[in-house]
Amino acid sequence: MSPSAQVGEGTHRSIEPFQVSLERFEGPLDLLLHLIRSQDIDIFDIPIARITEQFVRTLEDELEAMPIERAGEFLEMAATLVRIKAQLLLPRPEQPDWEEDPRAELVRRLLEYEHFQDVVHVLEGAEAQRGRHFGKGYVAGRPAPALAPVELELTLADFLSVVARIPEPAPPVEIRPPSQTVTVEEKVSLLRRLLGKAKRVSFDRLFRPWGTRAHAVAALLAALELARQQALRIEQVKPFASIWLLSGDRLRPPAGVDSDETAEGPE
Amino acid sequence: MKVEQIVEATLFASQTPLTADEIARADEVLVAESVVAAIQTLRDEYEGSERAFQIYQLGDGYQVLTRPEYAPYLERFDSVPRAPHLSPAALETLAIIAYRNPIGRIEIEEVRGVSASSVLRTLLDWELVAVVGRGEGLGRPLLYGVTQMFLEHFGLKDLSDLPAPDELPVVLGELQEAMEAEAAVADAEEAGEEVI
Amino acid sequence: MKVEQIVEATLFASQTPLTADEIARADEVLVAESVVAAIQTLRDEYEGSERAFQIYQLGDGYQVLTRPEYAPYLERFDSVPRAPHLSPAALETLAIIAYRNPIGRIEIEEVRGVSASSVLRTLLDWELVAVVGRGEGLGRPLLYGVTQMFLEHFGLKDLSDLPAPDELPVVLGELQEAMEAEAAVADAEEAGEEVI
Repeated sequence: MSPSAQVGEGTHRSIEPFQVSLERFEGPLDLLLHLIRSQDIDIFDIPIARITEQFVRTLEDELEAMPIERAGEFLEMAATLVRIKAQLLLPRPEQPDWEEDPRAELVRRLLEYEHFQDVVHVLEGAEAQRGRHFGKGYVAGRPAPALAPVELELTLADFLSVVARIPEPAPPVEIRPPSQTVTVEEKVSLLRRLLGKAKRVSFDRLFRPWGTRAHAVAALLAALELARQQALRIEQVKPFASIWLLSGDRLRPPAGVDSDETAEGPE
Repeated sequence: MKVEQIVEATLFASQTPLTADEIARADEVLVAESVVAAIQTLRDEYEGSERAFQIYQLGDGYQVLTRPEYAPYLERFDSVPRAPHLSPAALETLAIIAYRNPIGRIEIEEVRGVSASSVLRTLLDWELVAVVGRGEGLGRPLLYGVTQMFLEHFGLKDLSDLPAPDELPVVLGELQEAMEAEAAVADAEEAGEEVI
Repeated sequence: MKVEQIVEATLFASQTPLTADEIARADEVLVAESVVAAIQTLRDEYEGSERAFQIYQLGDGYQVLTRPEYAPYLERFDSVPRAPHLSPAALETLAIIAYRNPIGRIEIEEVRGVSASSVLRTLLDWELVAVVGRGEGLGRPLLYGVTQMFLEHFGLKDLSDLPAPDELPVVLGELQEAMEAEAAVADAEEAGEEVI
């Protein structure tokens, strides 16, 4: 996956094989590590001049096409390499401490980056392994059989029994203006939106969050209105079971309805 | 790999009933007859080991379903939905609505600096916010407010339970301390074992 | 009704991992401990009767999944889309967060050598990482950690399932061997066509 995994892809010392596309690399460390590992270079003794030349040459062709932020990241590394190269040319004490080697910090970063590339391979392995386990419902199978349409044998009494279950009044929430009303149009709009996303919507969902009778009544009237327009079907398996609203054939707003009522609001 | 196991894996992973012919697609060596025989073997095994599920024939298809006597447990389970997790963007929008409500979409976007329509849809779906009215301005924009569900989710009696903006640093500090105290206990329990 | 059967029915009915506490909601008599014990019993039974599925622990949740050896059969069906593979940038960032958890954005960027803000936003949106606190430094930077979703995505029980840094070479060697073995099988099936 990552280029650093391809250690040994080109072990010869020529610099020709490094016509690589930057797209393959996550960033400057990735590219640098590739240049080092693919040439079997000892990471603790990096020939900075040669690597810098290869690094800069790889950049030259593609820099202009790169997004500015990404280009900056590569240029910053190029500057670091050039600085290290210059420092190496300065006279140094006879027995230089490794800590004083201008390359030390870069090597530390490269080794750390390489360590995390190893972790990436572990994660990829785990991801692939997890992908071989399937949970319930993974296989899509046949299209679900259409739910048999149920005639609207639902009485107003059934409907209102749902409304009656709502505690009255819900704990007052300060935010609502006391005279706040809800319109049937708002519920029609909500219902159309929900049915635009799902084939069926629980009737409860249209009013339970607000917990007031006004909302339940508006929801009921909205559902009946849309049922009349054949935009939805109302289904209840048995008395007092959940009431479902199923998307009908004519969900699109009928001509003549003010679009302001069906839209969420002006954009 | 036994035929029964391939059939079992397929039935388990299926969303809908599968016919014997469809199950046989899992492997070249399978035909409808061997699938039907395997299903019978599996049914007997499930029966013998008192599994909570069984293979049922629905129309011309087969499906693994829990036995009907467990329905009461599963219904109970469904009635306690898992608390929804909210993305950071959703939380931010929710906070704006809770403190400024009722508020329109445009004003939310002015505060956040990015479009709020998709996150608003998510919050409406979770029933954490609702349309509570219409504003006065051009086109009478919809106004949003938080719902009872919002209060329940955060364990609030009413909106006045939310700290006032100038109390926030104090309240957050207390929460932070509580979290750190918990973390310290957890650390102690791990008895110095380092998890990398 | 045995505890094992209630737990089994609950696990079978769920499409997502459930914690022991969540499963215990199915019945008053259940507590997390009895659920965990029941899961162990079920695991042994499935193992003994060579079921094609098993109960796996993902993070702190449990889920019934098919055993990996049945993947080739199930992949033949028109299946729901699989969880997307994560991009290299996402994997790299997750690797750093998982091993350095909790960690700030700046530190992530220092390791990667590139900006991490857009990939972090994506990971937050997917709930693979979360803000877990604030650091000490200037501006009290946000600290990130991996989530339950991360464990689920990679099929891990907890972070200690990941190899310690000094075990990495061994684990990678094993992965490499497993991949080569698979590739060899695939090659053999391709009737001698050589892939370099």
